[in-house]
Amino acid sequence: MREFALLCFGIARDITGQRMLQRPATPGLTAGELQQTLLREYPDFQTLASLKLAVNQSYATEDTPIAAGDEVAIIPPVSGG
Amino acid sequence: MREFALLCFGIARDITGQRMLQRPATPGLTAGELQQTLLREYPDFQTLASLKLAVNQSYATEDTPIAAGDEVAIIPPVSGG
Amino acid sequence: MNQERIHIGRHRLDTEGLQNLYSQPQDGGIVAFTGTVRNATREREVLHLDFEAYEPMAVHTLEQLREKTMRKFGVRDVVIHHRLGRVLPGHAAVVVVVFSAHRKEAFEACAYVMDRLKKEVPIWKKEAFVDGEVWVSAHP
Amino acid sequence: MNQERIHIGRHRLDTEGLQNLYSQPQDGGIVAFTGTVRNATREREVLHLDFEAYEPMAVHTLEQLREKTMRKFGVRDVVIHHRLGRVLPGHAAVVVVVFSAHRKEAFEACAYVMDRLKKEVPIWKKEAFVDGEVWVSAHP
Repeated sequence: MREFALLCFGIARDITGQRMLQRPATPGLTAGELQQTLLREYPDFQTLASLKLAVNQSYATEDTPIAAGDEVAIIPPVSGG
Repeated sequence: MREFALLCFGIARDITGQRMLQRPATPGLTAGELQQTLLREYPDFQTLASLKLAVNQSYATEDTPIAAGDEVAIIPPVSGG
Repeated sequence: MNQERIHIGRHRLDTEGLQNLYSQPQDGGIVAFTGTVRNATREREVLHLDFEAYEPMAVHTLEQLREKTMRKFGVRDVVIHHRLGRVLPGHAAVVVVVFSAHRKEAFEACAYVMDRLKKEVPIWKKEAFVDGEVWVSAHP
Repeated sequence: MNQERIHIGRHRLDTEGLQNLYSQPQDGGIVAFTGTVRNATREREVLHLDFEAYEPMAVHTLEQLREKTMRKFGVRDVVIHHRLGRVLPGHAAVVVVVFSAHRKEAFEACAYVMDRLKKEVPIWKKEAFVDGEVWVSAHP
């Protein structure tokens, strides 16, 4: 099965222990489903003030599809400035 | 009779033709009365967007008394900045 | 650069110098307003501005405005420098710098200083065009 | 100083340099926000901040924010520079400069950029104290 890259920034990198994960691109996968999976696999994500995903460098909604070769990123609460 | 100094700034200097006038400090003179006198003597003041007086470097009200030796200033519309 | 917190004078203004001089490590945000002379007013070319002030009263009024602003918005420090004399287009006529722990108050305080300065402080400017001069805001 | 209008990187920030580089004679007001690292958070001493970004997305998000701000407030130009890596207390982490014919819009636009930047742009900071480190805002 083909894969997509999952980038981990800020506290997400501490929680997963990785800068980048390769994950299987299951057919019909959406950002909403991936988010639910991550919350189950890494319960520490449930303690964050918010959790978003970006797909190909844009914020995703629940329905945003994820396909093989996509660049997906875990966006914990941002704190620039 | 003793006098007070009347400073003229900005367009007030153009209207009176002077940087400073010496005016008689008539007994009981107020800023309101001086303002009326100036509007009569120099009708061009009536064309301004506003006209204020300062007595001893503070904005005056109608009732502010003016005495001999005071420093009075004509304050046409300010436009700093 | 003049190093007073309130200053009116003929020297060129230096926003960055004031920021560096007065910033403190407890500040989180610095908002600096630089008012520059525009090269046109209602599409008429401006050659230069001439500023004059009732200097002692203007300094006094600015000092009161500075203190009121610090109290009203809870900002740590406020610096206000205004230029006098001839100022050419593109050059700064006024600089207001506000130092604060928090940015919202810094923005509000800086905007407030400019609003009040333009209404209260005895400073006047005359705009010079190719075909004449005008005391700004004098007439309705 | 990096001369792009939108930049994220490790070099020191230069508010004045950006102001001078991008100001135009038709501007009447320049509002510059400089966000500096405070030496304390809730009375705990801060040793330094470490900034990281999802760089391509952060640049892209800032470019969109710049364009939206210029449209929304009618300001002439907006410059946003953000530092990455380690930044010590007293040093600037972010600079936003807004150039405009009129000051009210410049203040509003500059405050708007900072509000949106703090909510939307994928940049993160970790605060280092004597006894540990914290990702800022991560937890409720």
